This record gives sequence, structure tokens and C-alpha cells, in this order.
Amino acid sequence: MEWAWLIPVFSFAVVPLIILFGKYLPGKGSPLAILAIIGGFVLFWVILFGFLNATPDTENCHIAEKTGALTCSYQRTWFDAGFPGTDNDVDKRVRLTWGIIIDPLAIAMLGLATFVALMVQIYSLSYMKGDARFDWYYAFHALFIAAMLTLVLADNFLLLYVAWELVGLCSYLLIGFWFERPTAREAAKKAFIVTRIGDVGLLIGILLLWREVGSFSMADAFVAAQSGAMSQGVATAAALLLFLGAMGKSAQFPFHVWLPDAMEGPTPVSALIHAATMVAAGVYLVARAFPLFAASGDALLVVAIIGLVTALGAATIALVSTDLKRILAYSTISHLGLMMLSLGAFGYTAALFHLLAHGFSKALLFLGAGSVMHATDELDIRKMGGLRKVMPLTAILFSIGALSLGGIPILAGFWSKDEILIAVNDHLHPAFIVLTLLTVLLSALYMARAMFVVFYGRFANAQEHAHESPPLMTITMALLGVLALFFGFMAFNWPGSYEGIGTFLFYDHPEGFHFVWWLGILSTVLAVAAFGYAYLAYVKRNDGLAGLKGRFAGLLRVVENKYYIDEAYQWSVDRVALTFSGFVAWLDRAVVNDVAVNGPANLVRRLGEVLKLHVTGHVYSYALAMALGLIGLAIFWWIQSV
Amino acid sequence: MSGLTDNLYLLTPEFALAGLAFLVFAVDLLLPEERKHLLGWLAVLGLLGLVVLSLLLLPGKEATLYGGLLAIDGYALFFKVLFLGIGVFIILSSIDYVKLHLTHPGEFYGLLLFSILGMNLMAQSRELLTAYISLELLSFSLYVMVAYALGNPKSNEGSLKYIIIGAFSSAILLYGISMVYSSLGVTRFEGISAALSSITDLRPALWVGLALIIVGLGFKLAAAPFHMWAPDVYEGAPLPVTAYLAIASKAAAFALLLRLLAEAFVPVGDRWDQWQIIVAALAALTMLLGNLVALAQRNLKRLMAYSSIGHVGYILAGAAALSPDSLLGANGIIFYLVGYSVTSIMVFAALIAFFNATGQEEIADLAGLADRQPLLAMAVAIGLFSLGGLPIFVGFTMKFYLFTAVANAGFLWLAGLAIFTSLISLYYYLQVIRQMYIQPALAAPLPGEEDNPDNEHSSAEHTHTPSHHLPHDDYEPLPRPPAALLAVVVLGLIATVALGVYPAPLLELVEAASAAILPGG
Amino acid sequence: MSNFDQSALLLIILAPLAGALLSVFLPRGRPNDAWYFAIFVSAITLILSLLLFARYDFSAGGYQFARTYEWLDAPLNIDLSLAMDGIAAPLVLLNGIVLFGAVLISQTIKHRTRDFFVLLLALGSGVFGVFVVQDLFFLFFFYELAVLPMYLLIGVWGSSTDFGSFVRTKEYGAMKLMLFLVAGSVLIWIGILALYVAAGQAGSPTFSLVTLGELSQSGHFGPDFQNWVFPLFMIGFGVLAGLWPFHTWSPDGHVAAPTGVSMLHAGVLMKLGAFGIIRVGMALLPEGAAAWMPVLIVLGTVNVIYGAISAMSQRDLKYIIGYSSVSHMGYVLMGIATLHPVGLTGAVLQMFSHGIMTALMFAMVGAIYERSHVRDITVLNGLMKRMGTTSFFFAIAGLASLGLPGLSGFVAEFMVFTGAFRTYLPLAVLAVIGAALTAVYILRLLARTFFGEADPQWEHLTDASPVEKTVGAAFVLILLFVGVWPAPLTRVINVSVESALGLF
Amino acid sequence: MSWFLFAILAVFTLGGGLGVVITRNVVHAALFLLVSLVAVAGVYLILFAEFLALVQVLIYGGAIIIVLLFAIMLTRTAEYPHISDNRQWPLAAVAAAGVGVVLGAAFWIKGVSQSAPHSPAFSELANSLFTRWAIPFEVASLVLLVALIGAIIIARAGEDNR
Amino acid sequence: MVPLVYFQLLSVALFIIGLYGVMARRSAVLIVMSIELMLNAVNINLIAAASHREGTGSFINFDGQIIAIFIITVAAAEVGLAMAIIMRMYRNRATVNVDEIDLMKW
Repeated sequence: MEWAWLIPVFSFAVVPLIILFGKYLPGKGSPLAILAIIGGFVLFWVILFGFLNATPDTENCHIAEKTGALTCSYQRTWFDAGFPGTDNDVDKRVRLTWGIIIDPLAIAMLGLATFVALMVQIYSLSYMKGDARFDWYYAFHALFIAAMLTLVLADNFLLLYVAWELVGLCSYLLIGFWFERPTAREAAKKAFIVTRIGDVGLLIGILLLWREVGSFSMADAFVAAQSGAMSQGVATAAALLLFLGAMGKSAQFPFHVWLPDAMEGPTPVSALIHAATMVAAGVYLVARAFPLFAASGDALLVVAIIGLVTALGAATIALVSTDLKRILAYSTISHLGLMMLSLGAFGYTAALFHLLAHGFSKALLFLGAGSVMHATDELDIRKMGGLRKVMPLTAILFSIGALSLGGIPILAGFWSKDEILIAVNDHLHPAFIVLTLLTVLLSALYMARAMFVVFYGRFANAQEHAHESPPLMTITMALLGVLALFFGFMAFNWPGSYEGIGTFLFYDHPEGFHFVWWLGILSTVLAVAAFGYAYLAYVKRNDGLAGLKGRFAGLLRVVENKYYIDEAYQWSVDRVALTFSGFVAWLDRAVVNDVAVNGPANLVRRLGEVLKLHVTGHVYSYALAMALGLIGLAIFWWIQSV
Repeated sequence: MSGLTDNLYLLTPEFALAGLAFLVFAVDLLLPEERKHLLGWLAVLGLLGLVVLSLLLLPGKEATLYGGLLAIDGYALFFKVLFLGIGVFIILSSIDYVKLHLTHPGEFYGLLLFSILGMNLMAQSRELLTAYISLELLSFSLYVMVAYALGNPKSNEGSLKYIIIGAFSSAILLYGISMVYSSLGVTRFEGISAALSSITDLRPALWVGLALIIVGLGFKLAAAPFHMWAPDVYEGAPLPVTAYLAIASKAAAFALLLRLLAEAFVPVGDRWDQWQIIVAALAALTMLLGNLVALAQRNLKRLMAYSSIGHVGYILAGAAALSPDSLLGANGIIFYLVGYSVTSIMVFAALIAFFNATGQEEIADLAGLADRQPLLAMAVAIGLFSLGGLPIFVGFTMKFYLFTAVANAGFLWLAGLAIFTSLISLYYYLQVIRQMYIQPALAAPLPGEEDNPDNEHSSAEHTHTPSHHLPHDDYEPLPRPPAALLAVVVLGLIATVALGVYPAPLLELVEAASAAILPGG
Repeated sequence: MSNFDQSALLLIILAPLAGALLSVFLPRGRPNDAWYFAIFVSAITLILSLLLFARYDFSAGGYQFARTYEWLDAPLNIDLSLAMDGIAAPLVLLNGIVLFGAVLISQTIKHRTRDFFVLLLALGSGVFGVFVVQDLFFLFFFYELAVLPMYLLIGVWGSSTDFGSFVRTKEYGAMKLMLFLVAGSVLIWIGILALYVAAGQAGSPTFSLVTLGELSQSGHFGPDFQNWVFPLFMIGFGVLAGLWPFHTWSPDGHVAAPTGVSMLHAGVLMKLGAFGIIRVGMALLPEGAAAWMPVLIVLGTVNVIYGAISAMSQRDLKYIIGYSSVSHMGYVLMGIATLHPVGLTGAVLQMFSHGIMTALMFAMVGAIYERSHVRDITVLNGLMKRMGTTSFFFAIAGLASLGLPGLSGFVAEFMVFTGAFRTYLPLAVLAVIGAALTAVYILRLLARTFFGEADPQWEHLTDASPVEKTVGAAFVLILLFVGVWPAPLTRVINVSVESALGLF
Repeated sequence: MSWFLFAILAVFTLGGGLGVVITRNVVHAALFLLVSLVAVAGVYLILFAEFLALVQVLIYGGAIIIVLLFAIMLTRTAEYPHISDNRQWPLAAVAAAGVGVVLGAAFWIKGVSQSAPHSPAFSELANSLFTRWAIPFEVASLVLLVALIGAIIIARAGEDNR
Repeated sequence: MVPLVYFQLLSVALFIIGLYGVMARRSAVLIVMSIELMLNAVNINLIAAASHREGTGSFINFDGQIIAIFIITVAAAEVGLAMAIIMRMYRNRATVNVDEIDLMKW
């Protein structure tokens, strides 16, 4: 297991190789990247089994306090700052370390990341074929996956922050991959800056914890938080600050604005970064720091509320959006909101389970959308229809993903969502469960809408030239599809062999698999009803929908405009920020420089111009001056002498 | 009366100098007009000989001649060599100028030699009348030399103003002497100090008399408010004479003042402590006025005049820092005088060469000099940087030394003011350097640039153009300056840097000199 | 002690100076000769600085390579005593690197080339001097020597720019820079004299930092004295460090200065100020420092925020970088003002990292300006297409300056924050926010200038020359190296930080 | 008796002086100057400085006045008969008065208590002039020489400079 | 017997008259005359001091008279040179009025 650090290092290693020699390598270096990630994926299994066999008395392993999970961690010193010495002392020095932690959470994320990354990279081989910057694409990919793996393995906040920023960078680079497009350029900038705002919170939180604990180790921080060595207020503040970072990364309201725009990037990138892995990092962070959140109840409540608002709001927008990828993006936001909600409801296991399930399904959906794009160069669903005739495989796989996220039973999404509902129901105010169910309904509805409009119904003539995608793409999709289908069964308790995910991924105490019938049935009914209605509305084209739209026209406009949040941002940036900075710049030039600096200088020069007039050029006035000076000097001397 | 004229041989250099002057006059009669420049070389050789003679004859000699009228000591020797040296370089840099622009070369060099004699005696005299007469010898020569550009009304006007104010101030000086004499009965420096410290009921006449003497010397130093003649005279005088005024006559006046203060006032102790502030006040006024007004100058000579007034202010600050038990102040002053002389000679030599080639003397005329004659530009630039007090040049070291002395004597405020005013001075020095290096050659100064040298539109015509894309080839280069001037400039450069980087050897000599007049230190 | 250790410091000061003096005798009008010679000289200094840094024994710490040369004895007592400690070591290295880079980049100087390199080398020698002398006189001497050439370097080889609403001529930039810096040195000079006088009253008049340090520790400098003298140094050196509100010389100077000079100016010269505060202010006047640090850290924070906000709405590349330098020097000042070991270490590291980063930026901007004669980011666009390498290097530098982990900027800023969080929590929070602002203007710059479709008018632009590529690549590698493995620097800095803060 | 003489001489001295600075006619001014100088010589006499009185009359009354008159004739301008004062004369009067007050006060306060005036023997004077004061004497001769040369060069007509 | 002070006051009076003349007159020639008055004031002062033996008997010397001799000499030379310059001025500028002689100022 101590070799886990190799997983990211593989990918890090290939980055410079591809950048420097990519042009000369076969496949522009893409094989290198894929090899690296394959290595990572293999190593993941090694570590998984190593971990399953590990016991608290294996070296470097122990049962972590509070989380109660078996944890193994390995560390190397990075560098010391401050006075020479070894021990951390908040007033003398701080030792920074490369440290990895291996626990169920980390392993789960490893699995998700490596697998999806592998799929996506293979998929990209044919999707990105012939792109001018093919090599750069794979370099960025490798860099991203390396950073992502570091992020999940990090055992101290600083390393986590480092990786956190790097994934942000890669997302920036990949969103702006086609930087010639102004839209892509702006989207990338927006993504970076918006997430950066969250990161400020994260950094402040980390430094705040350091201030309290004296080291950046997560474990120390959690112990301090739980043992009360850290005051309740500080714990809450720190937790909320960390959550700020999580909100940025996981596109939680009000920082969700960047994610839809991020769809400007290549679709595989959207699948990997903006669906499966990076955006989940926020959820991962909250889960990772759960002891801290748990130590302050208020923080968790905030998490839940934000999560719910996000989930609901995003779902509604997804319902009316007309861009296939954006629909998926909003659904991602919505599901991330659900995960946050579940965490806020102590649904630790549920959240992570849903994270995985959603990861596979959403990756599948994006790749499907990608193959649609590949086939039609079109993203506006209004111009699509009946594609299943031309690309049946894609249609089936996409449908699987949609049904899974729509919460149709036995598919992965259903089970994970069910867990969340239970958690919400158990731990939170009744209002929450109602709204959550509404969200469930909506998510089913928009999934169904996307699915039916694109693949079923009348064939849109716009796409004669459309065709099924090449095997590399379909195969990878198929693999993901399998997971989307059956991953849900991981939740069950298979007596003898496997006790269910709840005994592996848990907080505080292992949880068996449980199922609340009325909730299950209710959610199923909602989902099925949603799909049914969608079928009628979009395939059979009965015009109940039009009437509905007419009735809620005003509301519709608000929703279609994404609640004007982007406009609000735009306004605040243009009107407030830029105006203010313009003012400061003017101040600096006109006041600080021209008045405060040039002023005195010119004053002195003018003084010279005036003073020089005393030399009149008339000899008698020189004599007069001497006489006056004489009087002054004589009197002065006299005074000084007596 | 025996004893008075013992070891009169110690005055050999002075007599020889007078002899040299007469020799020049004599040879002048023999030489044809076109060979007269040889007189200059004759004078140079003679002066160099005198330097050697003095260095062979005088070191280590301590004596006072004529019952305390003249001193033979390290101090006198140091300044003697300094003045002779200055004379050498001034003559070297004026030979061509004289040939080009002046008549009566023989008399010119002769008068110059007489004035050097006067300066030597000023540094040696320990008695008021002797000092006065020597000073008049210097002044008279200068009156004539200032007027030497006979056809030039400016030169004429300068000398008229100079002689009127000069006579006026010498009348004041003499009145001071008479008051001192009438209240103490002595005019010898140590006599004065002895009387000051011994006699109990001193008369106000004495204080006022001393004040009048300071006024008289203040005129010679061009210390504010007795400085107004300086700009006019400097501007009117022929360039070499301007240089001579700015360097030699100032150095001589300070040599006299320093000896007077050190031998007559400083030993008096507590009274001197009270008088220091007076000198400090003069210094402050002088450095402020000189540097501020210099900001507004367009004419090179006038600029140098005001800047020299500023430097006088610094040196006076050093004079205020004299103290019976420390040589720091005296060292600072002497070191500063040497450094100032070296730097200024270099600058003036370069300006003379420029004037010989172009006949121009406005700051704006220097435009593009860096391309037209790089060596001259470099000399002027380095000289001005040095005067502005920047390393690695002597200007920095000497200012640091002097201001340290001032601060150490308890006048930190004065040192601060001095440092601040040298910041101001840097501004106008940089304006000259800007003309030479930045302004393209032959570019007539733009309208409005005069009153605001770094204003916006001064280079609006080449916005967005890196300077090295500017056409810098449209200049006509200046002829290479003749050997004599070249020698002065190069030697000046070497000395400016050498003294700035390693002044220790010089400072040992300076220590010896100041120890001679401040035995207590 | 090997012979090298004996004389290395003197060598590293004299080498550029000697080079400058020798260059004077090179034939005029043969630009390349001057350039080659300057490369030769600066290469020597680079090697020397590398050797010095490598041979500095960080386990022993303290001042090393000490050597004293008699200069003036009583009554002034000035010696040229040289020594290098762990705070100076990285900066010496920095100067070696940046000087070399600046000389290489200055290949494009074709007019009065010889004079240019003479001045450039003189400047470099002055900077080396300040870092390694142990005597106030010489510290001031070299300080002024480093300032002096700037006027001509900017005035002669600089460029004037018309910003429509206002014009910045090179004369203006040069003059302002010169007067500002010398005005700062006025205060420093007064402070030095005050110290000398105080030492004299304590019985041993001297300018030696060592002796003065002993005097100050034996309590010869009273609190009142320290409280009025320290601000002289704080502001005097602060001017050079771009301390708000005495910063305006810096952006204007950059706008006017030629590339190589901008590199040295922002890369090294501004560091002299911060270094002076540590070396003179903190070491000799600890009580005064302790009393004034709250002021300094407030000003430093203002630097950070103010610089970033002003940079946001600038249109000229050099103005943006100039203001970002103001902002980044703010971190240095903050780090110093924390008086916290980690913070101070961060400050020194930030000096190094910012030196490299900003030098790289100016180098690349110079490359662009050379080709397009435009620095207006609203006019330039799509350069990534035309000048890929240049844009890439610039982007790396930009990312470093917005504190991206893995690049040196992050490590340094982060350490500064750490120290500040311990000592001045609210200001530290502000500073972190300021770091986010950096991202705004850097990304805006990248998006406007390098991304997007290129106008046809930029078709003709060629990518960086081999020389520029070399410099850029080298600097990028340094940024990466320090960002990934700062230990070689920090372990050197740490020891001297300990002795520097030992007084507090 | 000596009081009477002193008063007379003082009146002539100052009167002459005032005449010089007040009259509007330059030639008159020169004559007033002569009066004043001769009166000063008289003052020397009542101070028993006969030699000085002699020198005074010879050099001043003789040489200097003549030189002045020559100069006046050679530089005759139309306004010599009615030359006016410059604009700042009131200021000048004030300043002069100020100087007078200072100097007068300086002498008046703690004035010297003195005994009868006496005079050195003429021989002593000469002796010390040529022994003790030899150097100033020689320098003075040089001064005269310089003035002579200068006067010749400057005043010589014709050849102006190129 | 006239006390020394009265001679000194006399010299002061003459001195300031000369002083006034220098500051108030326009013609260079008159200014030179005024300077001569000042010098005579000096001489009176010196000679008076020289020829009064002081009660406290601190000095008997006639240096005063010697100084006076020198002053007279120098004064003569001064006048000569000044007149030469004035004539040159007259030849160049056709005036000797100092308020018209201000080519150079400021």
C-alpha cells in the first residue's frame, strides 16, 4: 500500500514527456497517458485488496478516531519553514509533508477516478482524433488525473489544497482547450475565478486550522475539533470556510454559474472533470472533513440547506434548458446538491454511494452526448429526434444512464437516491423530505425529457448524415453502462461474501443496508410517473405541455433565464468591481501621482523660479542685501556672544 | 630687528612664483603673436617645478615668519600644492581658449600666477592685514581676468559688478579688522584667540567686528546673503576664468576662513560653541538658496555658479562642525575642497572643450553631446553625478565624510538639510545629463520645455517608439578636443573615481594638514 | 577556508564592476562585441553566485565567507567588511540569475550598446554589494551605485508611451524613479548618521553593522532613539520596496524602462528595499521595529490589495505587471512585518520567487513589444497562435504570480500568510483575498492577450528568438523547481531567520 | 581747543561725505569728496599721525581725485550734471541707518577709557614697515602692479576681441 | 581732550554715509567715490585706535597706522582699476549707470 503514491506519480511523470516530445511520439504521446492511467488503475486494485487484508496492527495503519474507519497513512517531509527544527510549533516553525492517507473514502474515490479517467481517455482517442493540440489534450488530462488522485490521497490540508488548485488549473486549461473560441475563453476564465473565490475560503479555513492546531495534518485538526481543544466557534468557522471551497468546486449555489459554461470544453472533459470526478471533490472534501463538520452542528445544517437549494434550483433549470450538455450540467449540479444535502443529513454513506453511482451514470450520459455531438455536431435538443434509428447503441446506453439517474428501480441511481431520502427523512425537518422528493420528481422528468426528445419520437431530418460512433467510443460507454446498471447492488448485503457498502464507507459506525418501503415506493412512483408524462409529452406529442407552458409563462421565463444569477454576477463584476478598480487606478494616477508626487516637485521648481528673481542684476541691490545681511549677522553674533 | 627674517628661505616657493610671473611677462615680449600659447606651457612647467620644489623643501617644516604674520606648516603646504595643482590644470584647460578667444595671453598667465601667489599667502597668513592684502592680490587678478573678454559686454559688466561689490565688501572687512584692532589691539590670529579667552570685559565692538570680518569673507565665499555677485560674474567671465573663480578662489577663501576659525575662534571653547550656530545658519541659508535657484537656470555657467553656492553651503556646514578636540570637521572640509576642485575642473575642462568647438554655453545646446563627442559627455555626466553625491565618484565619499562630521558635531538637522538639498541638486544635474544623453542631437528644445523640463509633451512626437528606434545619425560629431584638454579630462576622470573608491591616502595628508591648525584634535 | 571562500564575495562585487570598466574600452558601434562581453561577465557572476549559494553551510548558519578589507581608519572607522548570511544567499543567487538573463535578453539593444551594458553591469555590482556588505557606509555606497545607472538606462534606452488621457515619457519615468529612490536614500542617510552619532556617544563611533549590532543589544540605543530612527529606514528602504504610498515610481519606471532594465528593476532592485529593512532596521533597531511593524504590515496589506485592484483596470502590459509587483512586494513587507519565523522565511522566499517570476514576465513582454510595438492588451490578442512559446512562458509566470501551487509563488505567499495568520489575523485574511484578486487580473490579461482569435495585423509576429526561449525556459524551470522543492532555499533561509528574529 | 578742531573737522568730513552721496552733479561730488578727504587728513593731525596726514593728502587729494576727474571727463554722459539716485534709495537709507545704529551702539557701549593720544616716532614707523611688515609691503606692491597691468589691458583703446 | 569714542562715532558716520552712497547712487563713478569714503572711515578708526594709549595699558602699538597705509595704497589701486573698467564699460555700452548695466540677472 505504501506504493499508493505511485498512482498520481505515474501520470505526473508523463506530463513533461508529452509536452516536450509529444509531437514526435506515436499517437502524439496519448499512449503514454493511457499507460500511466492503466498503471494507476491496476495499482488501485492492488491497494484495494491490500487494504481489505490490512488490520489496525499493520504498520502505519490504525483505526481513526471518530470516523472509526481503518486508516493507513505514509509521510515524507517536504520542507520546513521557520526556525530550524523538527517539531511543529505554531510560533517557531511548521513542517510541511508529502503524506498520503488510505482509507475507504480514499479508495472509493481512487476507483472512481482511475476507472472513469481510463474510460474517458480511451474514448477520447477517437473523439479528439485529428485535433491540432492532441498532445496537449493528453498532457492536460494526465496532469488533471494526477492532481485529482493526489487530492483524494492527501493526508494533510496543504497537500490537499495544492492538488485542489491544480485540478482547478486543469479544468481551466481543458475548458479553454479551444481557446480560439471567445466563449470557451470566457468560460474558462469564469470557471477559474468563481472556483477561486471558494478556494480563498478554503485556504483561510486551512490557515485558521493551522493557527489553532499548529500543523496541517487533518487528523490533528479533527482530534482537536472533537476533543473540544478547538472552540465551537472556530470549528464552525473553519468548517464553513472549508465548505466555501467545496461550494466552489462542486458548483453549489451561488457558485454554480461556472459549471454550465464549462461545457464549452471537449465533451469527454465534461464527462471526466465536470461530471464524475473534479466536481465531486467538494463532496469529497466535506466527507473527508466530516469530523470537523460533525463537531459543529450548525455547519452541517448550512451544508444541507445549500445542498437542497442547489438541487432544487438546478433541477428546475435543467427542465427547461434546450442544450443537451447544459441539461446534463444542471443535472450534475442538482445531484451534487443532493449529495451535500445528504451529508448535511448525516447521510455519509448515502452521499458517497450516490457520488459513485452518479459518477458512473453521468460519465455515461456525457459520453453519450459526446457521441451524439460527434455524429450530428449539434447540441440543441429541439433540432434532434429519433436518433435511435441511426445510432441505436448510443441510444440504449444513454437511456440506461438516464433511467439510472432518473431513479428507476434496480438501476444504480435508484438505490443511492433512496439512501439519501432515508437519511433526509431521518435527520432533518419534514420540509426537507418534501422538497427532496420534488427534486427527485424533477430530475426524473428532465432526464426523461432529454432521453425522449433526442433519441425517440419523430426523426429530425436535420441529421441524415448522422451515424453510429466508432467502436472505441461505444465500448467505453458500454462498460460504464454496465456499472450504471448494476452498481446499485453494491448497496446490498450479500450474506457471507460482502456486507454492503455501508460497512465499508461509513462514519462513526458501520451501517447495514436498510430500505424504507413507503419512501422507496413513493420515489419509484414519482419516477415512473415522470417518465410516463415525458413519454406522452415528447414522443406522443399531446399538447398538454404547451398549455402548461402558457400558464406559467412568467415563471418559465425566470427559470429559462437561470434565475438571472449570471446577469447578477455580470452586473456586479462590470458595474461594481471594474468601476471600483478603475476608480482606484484613476486615484493612483491623478491623486497619488499627479498631486501628491508631481505637486511637491513642481512646487520646488516654481520656488526656484520665484527665488531667482532676488538676483536683480543691479549691483546696488546686491550691496543692499549685503548690508542687511551685515546687520543681521552682527546682531546675531552680538546676541550669541553676551 | 633680528629674528624676524630668520629662515626666510622657507618662502622660496613664493618668491619663485613671483619670479615665474615676471619671467612670463618677459618672455611675452619676445614671442611673436602666433607662438604666445607657449607661455601657457611655460607657466605649467614652472608651476610643476614649484610643486616639486615645495615638496622637497617644506615637508615637516614648522615655523612662523615675521612675528606671526606667516605660517609655514603642513596646512600651508597642503594648500600650496593644491593651488599650484589647480593652477596647472586651469592653465592646461585654458591654453586653447586663450588662443581662440582672448588677447594678451602673456598678461593672462602672469595674472593667473600672481593670483596663485595670493592664494598661497592666504593659506599661510596668520594675521588679518596680511590675509587681507593677499586676498586683494587674488581679487585684483580676478577683476582683471573676468574683464578679459574685452569686447564682450557681459565680461565687462561682470568685472564691474565684481570690483564694485568686491571693494565694498573689502571695506566692510577692513572696518571689521579696525574694530577688532581697536578693541583688542592685535590682529594676529592666535593673539585674537588669546585675548578672547583671557580678557574678561570684552566690548560689543569686538563681536560686531568679527561679524564684519565674516561678512567680508562671506563675500569671497559667495555665501548667502553675500552671494548675488557670483552668478553674474561667473556668467560674464571667460569660461576658464569662471572655472578658476568657482574652484580656486573658493578654495583659497576657505583655506583662509578655516585657518582663521581654527586658530582664532575654535580654541576659545565655550564661545565657539555659541558661535557655531551662526555659521550653521549661514550654511543652511546658503545651501538652500543656491540649490533652489539653480533649478531655474538655463545657462551652464550660471548653473555652475549656483551649484557652487550650494557646495559652499555644505562646506560652511562643515565649518560649523569644527571643534577643538576632533579633526573630523577640518578633514571633511579639506577633503571636500579637494574633491570638489577635482570634479569641477573635469567638468569645466569638458565644457571649455565644448565651447571651443561650438561657442555655445546654454544647457539646451548640449543636446545629443553623447553622440557628438562621447568622452566630453561622459566627463560632464560623471562630474555632475559626482557633484550630486553619487558613488563610485568622489562626490559621494566627500559628502558622506563631511555630513558625518556635521552630524557628529551635533548638527544632525543641518546634515539632514544638506542631504535633502543635494537631492534637489541632483535634479538640475540630471537635467543637464538628460540634455546630453537623452535629447536627440541638434533637436531644438521644444516650446514650453524650458519651464518644465520633464513635462508630458516634451517627447510626444515619439510616443510608442522605443528610443533606440529614433534616428540618432543626424548629428554632426564634434572635433576631438586638443591634447591639453584631453589630458585634464582624463586625469580628472581617473582622480574622480580613484578618490571616490579609495580616499585613504589622500585623507592621511588631509589629516596632517588639519592637525597643523588644530593641534588639539 | 579555501582561497575561494576568502575572496568570493569581493570577486562577485568586483567582477561586474571590472566588466563595466573594461567595456568602456570596447570599440563603439560594434553592438555584438559589447553583448558577448557582457554575457561573459555576467556568466562569471552567475557561476560565482551559484558557487556561493552552494557552498553556504546552512547547518552552521550565521555569516560566512567573511572578509574585511581596511578602508578608512579613525576617526571614521570604515572597513569594507563582507559576509553573507542565509538571507542574503538566495538574493545573491537571484541577482546572479536575473542579471544573466537581463544581459541575454538585451540582445535587442542596438543603440549605444556598449554604454548600456556598462551601466547594467554597474547596477548588478551595486546590488551584489548591498547584499553582502557588513558596513553601513558601503551598504549605502552600493545602494546608491545600484540606483545611479537607472536614470540613464531608462532615459536613453526606454520608451515613451501615449495613453490618450495622459502621456508617460521616458524622461518623466526616469526622473521620477531617480528622485524617488534618492529621496528614500536621503532618509536612510540621515538614519545612518544618527546611528553613527549614537554609536559615538556610546564610545565607539563606527559604521560596522556588527559593532552597531552589539551596541544595540547591549542597550546603547534607547527606545526613543529607536522609535524615531527606525521609521527613517522603514520608509527610506520602503520607497525602493514599493511601499504604499511611495510606490508610483515603480509602475511608471517599468512602463518607460527597456526590457532588461525592467527585469533587474522589478526582479532585484526592489528587493534591496526589503532586504535593507531586515538587515539594517530590524537588526539594529529591534525595539523600534517591534513598535513600527503594525504600521508596516498595514501598509503592506494596502500594497497587496491596492496594487491588485489598480492592476485590474490597466490596459498596458507593463503597467499591469508593474502594479502586480507593487502588490507582490506587499507580501514581502507583510512577511517581514509579521516578525514571525515562517512569515519572514516566506518574505525572503517571496523576494526570490517574485524576482524570477516578474523578470520572466518582463522578458516575455519585451519579446512581444519588440515585435508588435504595442503593449495594450485591448489591441493585442490571440498571441497564443502566433507566439506560442512566449505566451506559454508568460502564462506560467502569470500562474506563478497568482499563487498556483507547484510554482514558487504559492510556497512563498503561503508562508507569508501562515506567519500573518498567527500575528495579524484580519490583515492576513485581507491579504488572502488580495491573492484572489491577482487571479482576476492575470486571467483577464491572459484571456485578452493570448487567447482568442488573432487579428490579421498580428500575422507577421514571429515566436521568441532562441535567446528568449533559453531565458524563458530557464526561468520557468526555476519557478517549477522552487515550487516543488523549496527546501534548498528554505533550509538556508531558516537558519538566518532564526538569528534575525533572535532579537525579538 | 581740540574739541573745537574735532568739531570743525567732523563737520567738514561728514559734510563732504554727504555732499558726495547727495549732490546731483558728479563733478561736484568729486570736489565734495576732496573736501572730505582733506578734512580726514586733518583728523589724522589731531591724532598726531602726521605721516598719515601727509600720505592722505598726497595720495587721495593728489592721485585719486585726479583719476576720478579724468574718468568723469572720459566717460562724460549727458546726465552727469543731474545724476539721480536709483529707485531703492529709501531702502538704502534705512539699511545704512540700521548699520549705523549697530556699529554706533557697539562702540558706545563700554567705550574705551583712554589716556592722551600719542604718536610713534616716524623712524619707528618706517622701521617696522620695512621689517615686520615686509611681506604685506611686497604683496601690496604686487597688487599695484596687477592693477597697473589690468588697467592698461582693459582701458587700452581699439583692439577688441575676436 | 576728545575721547576715542567720538572719533569712532565719526568714523561710523562716515562709513554709513559711504555705505548709503554705494546702495543709493546710480553712477558707477559715484559708487566708487562712496567706497572711498568707507575706506577713509576705516582709516580714521584705525588711526584713532592706534594713537590712544589705553588706561588698562593693554597695548601700545602703531600697527593701526601701518594698516592704514596699506589701505590707502590698495584704495588707490582699486580706484585706478575700477576707473579703467568703467571706461571700458562706457566704450562698450555708452553708459556707466549701474541700473542700466543688467544684461545678466536671475
